[in-house]
Amino acid sequence: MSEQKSSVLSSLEAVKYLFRKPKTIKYPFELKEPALRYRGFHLNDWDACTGCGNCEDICPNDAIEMVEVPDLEDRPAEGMTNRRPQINYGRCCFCGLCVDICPAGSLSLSRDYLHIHFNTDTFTFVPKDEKSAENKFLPEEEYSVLKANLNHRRQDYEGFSQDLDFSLFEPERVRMPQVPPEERKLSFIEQVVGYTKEEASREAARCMECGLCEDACPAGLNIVDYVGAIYEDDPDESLREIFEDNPLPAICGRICMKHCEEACSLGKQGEPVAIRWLKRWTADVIEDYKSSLELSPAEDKEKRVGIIGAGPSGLSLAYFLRLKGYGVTVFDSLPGPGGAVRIGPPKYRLPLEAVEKDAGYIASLGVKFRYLTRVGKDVSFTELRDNYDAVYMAVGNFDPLSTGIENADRAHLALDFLKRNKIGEGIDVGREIIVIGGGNVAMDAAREALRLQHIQYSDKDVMTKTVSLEDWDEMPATDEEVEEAKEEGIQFNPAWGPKKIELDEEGNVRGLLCTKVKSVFDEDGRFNPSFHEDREKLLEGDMVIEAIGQKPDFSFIPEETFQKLSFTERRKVKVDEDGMTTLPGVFAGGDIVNSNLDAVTAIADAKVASEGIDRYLFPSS
Amino acid sequence: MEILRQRDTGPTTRELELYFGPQHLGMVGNFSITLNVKGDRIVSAEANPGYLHRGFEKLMEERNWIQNFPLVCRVNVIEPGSMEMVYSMAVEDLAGIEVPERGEYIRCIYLELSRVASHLFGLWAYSKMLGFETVGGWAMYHRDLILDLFEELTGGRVYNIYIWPGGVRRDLPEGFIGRVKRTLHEIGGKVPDYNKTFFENRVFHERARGIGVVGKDEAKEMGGTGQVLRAAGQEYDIRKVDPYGVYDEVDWEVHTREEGDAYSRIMVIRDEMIESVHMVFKLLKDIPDGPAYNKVPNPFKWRIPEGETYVRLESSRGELGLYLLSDGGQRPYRAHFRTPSYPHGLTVLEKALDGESISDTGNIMISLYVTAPEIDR
Amino acid sequence: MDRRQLVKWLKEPLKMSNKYSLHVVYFCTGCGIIEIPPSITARWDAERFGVKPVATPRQANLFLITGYVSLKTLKPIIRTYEQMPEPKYTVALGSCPIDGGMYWDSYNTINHLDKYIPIDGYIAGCMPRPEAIFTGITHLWTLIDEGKADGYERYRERYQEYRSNQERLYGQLEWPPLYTGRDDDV
Amino acid sequence: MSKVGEEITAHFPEINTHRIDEKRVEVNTDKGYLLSLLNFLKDGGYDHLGLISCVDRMEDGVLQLVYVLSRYAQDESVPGPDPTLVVKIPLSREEPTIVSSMGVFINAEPYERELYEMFGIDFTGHPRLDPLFLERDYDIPPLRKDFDTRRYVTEEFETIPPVED
Repeated sequence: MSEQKSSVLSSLEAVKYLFRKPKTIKYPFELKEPALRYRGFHLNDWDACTGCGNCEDICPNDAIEMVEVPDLEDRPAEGMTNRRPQINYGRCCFCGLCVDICPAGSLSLSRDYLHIHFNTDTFTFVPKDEKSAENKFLPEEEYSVLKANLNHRRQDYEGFSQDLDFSLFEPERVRMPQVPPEERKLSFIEQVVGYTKEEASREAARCMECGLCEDACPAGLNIVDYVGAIYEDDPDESLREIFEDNPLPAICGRICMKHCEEACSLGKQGEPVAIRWLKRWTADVIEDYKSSLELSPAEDKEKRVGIIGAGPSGLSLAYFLRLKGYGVTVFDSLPGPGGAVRIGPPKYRLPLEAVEKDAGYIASLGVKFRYLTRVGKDVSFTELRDNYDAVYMAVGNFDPLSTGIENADRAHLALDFLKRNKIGEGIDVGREIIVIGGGNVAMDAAREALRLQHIQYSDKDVMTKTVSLEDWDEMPATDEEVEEAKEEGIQFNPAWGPKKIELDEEGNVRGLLCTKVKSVFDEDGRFNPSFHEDREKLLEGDMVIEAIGQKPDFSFIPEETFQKLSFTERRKVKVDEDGMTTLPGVFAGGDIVNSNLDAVTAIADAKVASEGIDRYLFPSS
Repeated sequence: MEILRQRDTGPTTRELELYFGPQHLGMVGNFSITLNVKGDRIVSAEANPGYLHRGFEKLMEERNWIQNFPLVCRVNVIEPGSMEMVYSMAVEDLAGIEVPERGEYIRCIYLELSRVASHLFGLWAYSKMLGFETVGGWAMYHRDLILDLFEELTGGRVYNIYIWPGGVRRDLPEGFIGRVKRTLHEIGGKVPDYNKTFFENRVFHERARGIGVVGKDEAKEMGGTGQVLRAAGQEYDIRKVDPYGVYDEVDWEVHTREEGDAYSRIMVIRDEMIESVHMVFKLLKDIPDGPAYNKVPNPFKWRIPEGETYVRLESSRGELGLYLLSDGGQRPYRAHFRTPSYPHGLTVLEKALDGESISDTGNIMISLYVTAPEIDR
Repeated sequence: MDRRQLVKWLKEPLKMSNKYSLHVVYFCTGCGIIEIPPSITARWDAERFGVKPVATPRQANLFLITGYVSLKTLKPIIRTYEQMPEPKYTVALGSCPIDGGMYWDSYNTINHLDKYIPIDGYIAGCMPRPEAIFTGITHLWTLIDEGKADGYERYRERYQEYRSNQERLYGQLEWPPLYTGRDDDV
Repeated sequence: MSKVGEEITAHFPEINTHRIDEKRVEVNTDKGYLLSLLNFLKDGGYDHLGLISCVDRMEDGVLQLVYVLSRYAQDESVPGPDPTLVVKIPLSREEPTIVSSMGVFINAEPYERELYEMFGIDFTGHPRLDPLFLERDYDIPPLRKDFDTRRYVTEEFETIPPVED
């Protein structure tokens, strides 16, 4: 070992270094570039940043504060707020947890690290991306290290940034088990199987609790709380949270338009939390709402409210008002509850049992239902206004529109088709069906027709086609619906406009003549289709279903009363902030009021109206 | 030197209390010692820590499992890697998280590199204390080269925040293995110069031999670990005694000396550094492909089942342990670090200073590798 | 050295001497000290900037507060600062002296160092790299040139407030006030 | 059951031990047995006191002392790494006193001093139970669960006025 020989002279070995080039870095004349992953000051892409505030929550040092930027637009439906993180470099420890947790991937760290100042206030800073702050992020030639500070930084100098494989969130959702297309198209079996308890808990665990979804939800459900309760394995608590704002979890858990998932911050880079399926899990796993919720109506207020329409809006209003202690009676022309959701969504998407489950609970609170009672025929509207302290109109859009093309009378209307099939006497379908329309109702009609074809012609070749004015990217139906319809083998003919239903010699339908669409909307963005008149094609088929939209039917209102009812420019019933129409004591909600035309907005309308009716009938309290 | 050491200070000299540190040139780190001296001879010494007490264990109870990561590495600024590792090991043990094979390899490579960096820092402090500015400069330069590697790997020079439960925070960058090898070759190529200039230098021998002797039994009695124990002839290294990571998959040996003085402690450090460099080469050769990280649960919802654990590893200064307790919540219920400098700086140091000369105080303290922040926490 | 520098030397020899011979107190107050050894050794070489650690505060005119300040450390910091001869400058490294940094909620570290002693400059980072420390030094030069590095004067002027803040932490301090407030002191 | 656990139960029938996992054995006892147990373990090869810690179990009104012991030399009669012993002793939260174990392990000294300071535990027979780390006096020892560090900072430090604006 070396320690045996020791000498004072051996250290002279070091003398040779006198003649070598020094290793000193001549800073600031010679700069050493920080590593590519260097964790310096923050960068934030304002266009991508949602303002979800996860960075604020994860910061161990309380260094991040979300501040409102007035210049930015608050767009809750897209999950974008106008809040942006402000960093206090008197707290920041440059750990980068905020970068790893950022679901939008907007936050990153740059390789800049120089800020020296005698004023501590200058250490608080709202990071902004170099793209939009040119005076702050300078090109190489204008940058000087001696002037460097938070507002004098280098362009394109990104350091530590996110890597999805190493991020602190899970971008992929738990797969929802579904019946495969080949199997499901043969019957009306429910397509979505539903999560198991373990899957639901795993999916709920992905939620980052930022609450963007709650801002986006028209009904403002406490999504963070009910998803959190599922994670905590407490479905009862979850159901209680849902029932605060939404008494139809089994329905909404299946057919909600899930505005929340559009806004979910996890959806920016990955897949949003499956909020709708989680709600469905809660609704399905609890056999009896009543024992879990333990709700009962408040003391009787001795006021009675009549509701026209037992659809989502009417049912919800009945629930909200009944809990407040009102006597509620719901009138509907159908034989059971649900209105549009009773006849609209096919059974493979929304089984009737789910509708009955939600409505049954509401009925159990003491709400009276009068089915098969058409207002305007079995009972008059004026009578209703006289007998009840307030009236709520939630009649929905039930008057189907027709294309009005030649031989249009030979076509079936989608609503009638769906209704006859779901709650009526049934219908015989053709072997080659053409559905006109590109919306969700068209998809429902087409997919339902396909199932009927498979049932009625089990061993023969069948075909269902859709024709829509809109091209793929403009189609109003949700991507999910279109995708599933494609999987099941439905043929699409986008950007073709129907011109004429062709008949054969015997007067039977033999096809649909179509013209190629040039554009659907005019320059002002209004619906005004134009066609290539010279490009035509004949789609062969022996049955045509029209699914191009519906409008409301107000024939139940007497003429002189109807005159007093005001409408908006978009032909919607005009209501004030309490949900009241221009007729005193008459409130309205649902599809006749809002333009979202979906269940959750109808529930939101009902919530507004329930407060409004309360204020109308008891102005003092 | 010997004459000086044995000089009798005579019966007339009074006993004085002398405050040594925290602001003192002979003191490395924010630490102080109260010396009772008679002449220049230390009669008794009393360590006075706490200048860096930040209350880590309380702060950890206030932060959730992932938020504690940036915190724990700051317990010891000289070698943050082992702190990250011990916390990760404890959390993995409590939460039952598996680490992929590649993750374990990267961890060990990183830990061995930080051991070298830490030893080089110690060598700087020690050689500077003995007046070898040149060697100190080399050591600091070579440590900086390793910090460059860390910066490339983790994004931070000193506080790397790299080892996470479930693996490591990022995979190796492109071409990193080659650069590690190049840097280690550069440092390794200087070992003969280090030997000639410092380790074989008679001045070093004169100044370090017989100073601050801590015998084997004495060291064990006082809870000594690491170099303190190995320099006294006890082969005790957690990497062998209670293997973690992939230390049981590579071939390496524990280095010991017999004398237990400052000289042998520094020589053990030197041997370990060389061993670590060799180990990194072996690990780099065997590193498997595959994932380096198993995702931890969502930090906002992550609860660890009720339980407790005590994990330990060999940091560059000795046995580093962590007693971690979870009550099933989102935060640790209690965390207590068993840091190697704690017994070394508070018990062994006081004993080792007895009867030594004032001028050797810094010498003994650094040779015991006392690091103030990890005592105070 | 360019000609302007020469003129400056002739005009303001005192300022120039202060700024180019910053002697640092050797006191490792916090974890920022880990970047001081690289800075003062061969690779970065602080002596190119005239910066050099010295043994006692009596020889020093620059005090680097290297990171978090615990209660037990603040006392020697105040002692050390008061022992330094004027003109003296303080530069604080890292987040912690600004607003508490990592240890913002610790019962044993203080959050705002400027409540207890005056600070002439803060360097962002955790920890600041050697480059940042050097840039901090060059900024300090500018401040000295402009006469803005006047922390020690502020300390003298507002000593009563500083002292009362210090005593709110520690109770009665063991040492007498540095400035008694009599005219000949100020 | 581990070998060392069996030995303890054989010697002290009142003490129960159980194996947490292959690396750890838990020993539950009360303060009367401390010195005899530590002496017994030290003689039996568990000669390395790694740590003395304390857990404040406020709901139970208990301060739980934790002694972590391991071996310097491998026990050749048992294959594999030796388990670490975690000895737990409950103390009353109101009047926590226990005898100092410095007589058995010299390095218990700073640990006990720290626990005295951080939890307010009185170790009888300890020669210098004076503050180790802290500068200020805290009404509640800071590591006890009822000490709220965030409130303390807000009340004590944040109220100090800034000197300059």
